[in-house]
Amino acid sequence: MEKQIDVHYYALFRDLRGKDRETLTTRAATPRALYDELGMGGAFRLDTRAFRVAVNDAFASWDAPLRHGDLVVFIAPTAGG
Amino acid sequence: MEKQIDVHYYALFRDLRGKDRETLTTRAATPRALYDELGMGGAFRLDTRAFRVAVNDAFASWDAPLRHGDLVVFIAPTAGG
Amino acid sequence: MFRITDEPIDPAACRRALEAPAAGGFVAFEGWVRDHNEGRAVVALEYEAYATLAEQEGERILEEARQRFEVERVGAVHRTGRLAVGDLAVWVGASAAHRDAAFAACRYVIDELKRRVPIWKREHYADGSAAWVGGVGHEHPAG
Amino acid sequence: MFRITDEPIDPAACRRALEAPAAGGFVAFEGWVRDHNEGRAVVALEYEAYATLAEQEGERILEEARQRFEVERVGAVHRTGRLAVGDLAVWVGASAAHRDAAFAACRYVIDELKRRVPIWKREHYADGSAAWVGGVGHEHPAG
Repeated sequence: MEKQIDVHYYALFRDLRGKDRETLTTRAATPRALYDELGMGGAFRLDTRAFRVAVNDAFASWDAPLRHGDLVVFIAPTAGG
Repeated sequence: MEKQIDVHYYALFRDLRGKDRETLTTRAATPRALYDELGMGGAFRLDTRAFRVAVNDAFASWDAPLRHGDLVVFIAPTAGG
Repeated sequence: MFRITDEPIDPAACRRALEAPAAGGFVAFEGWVRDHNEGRAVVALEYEAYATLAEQEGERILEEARQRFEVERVGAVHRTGRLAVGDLAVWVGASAAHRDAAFAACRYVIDELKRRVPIWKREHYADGSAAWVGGVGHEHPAG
Repeated sequence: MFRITDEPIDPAACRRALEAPAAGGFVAFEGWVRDHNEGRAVVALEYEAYATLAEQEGERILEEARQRFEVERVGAVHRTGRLAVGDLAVWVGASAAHRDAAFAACRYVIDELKRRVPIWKREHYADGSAAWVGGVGHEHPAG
């Protein structure tokens, strides 16, 4: 089913995507499907051991169901400190 | 041989001896002998695993030879920090 | 308390917040911007945080430290934005009755923070180039 | 540098002395006077040092830390005299390229300092009594 998903980009993903945020109209059922749909798989094929994803400001499974209006953030390996 | 030894007292030993320092005329050949001679063995029998001794501002053996004019300091278990 | 800030961190103020009459030991870790990394000269670092989630995850880590170790107080602050060599990027502190717990809690918080909290850094090199630090880099895609 | 002082310790000044462009991690330990020990309420501590030997032995410990760990700088200051609850009795710090070395060096210095440096403390209790802390006590002779 088609729905709207907000995606916010940080750091590496912002550079790759060339923007901070966007609202996508998509049929992707999960963050994994959304990631693939964005076509970032070329340079950054999804590595679920290294990358994480947040849905609505909480860590989520790559296979969690996406709902209309969700906010998704892809999280590259962190390097705080 | 009789000689003069300066002894400085800190902390527990100052309390036991009732003074900061004194110059003793003694025949004690080593810090161990001097310690025994001072008669502190009653309350504080020498425990060479716990107590240390310094001669002329450096840690020394309890059996090092004492010379005229040496400065001796008995060191109770420390508790800095 | 865990805080993300784009203002300079004041370590003296952070430390005061952890004082407690029952605390006999206090350990602080500070991450400073250093002038090199993996053999390259670094002139600046740029930190970016997904602030909402970073603060939540940071608070979770502090709460874990309180549960695991006999501490009085723990706290951490992470800076964002562009920092020069020598600048303070992160401050972590723990106070406890005894030093074992203070050391262990401080170490736990900085290790988990680096591993789990969504903060990224880009290194700016002396030759003018820059790269995000982590498992993958913009200049050398893992793809 | 290792220092014995009867003036209040300034942790900010101690920290500044360990700054180095190659340092990415800094760890500090502080010993604070706490309000209890072994179940007794403590109102003050009195520290006394055999200063000449304490400074020598302290310097020796710092030098050992520099040899054993990949540190940039290490330093320590110990206060003497009468201190109230919450006062800073000892400060130890280490800066290093990486945090492992900074943690290890800081821990090494405080552990060795407590074990080897000729400094003693007397606890003053809420009931007006006092005792030297250590293997033996004035009030309960080991003899």
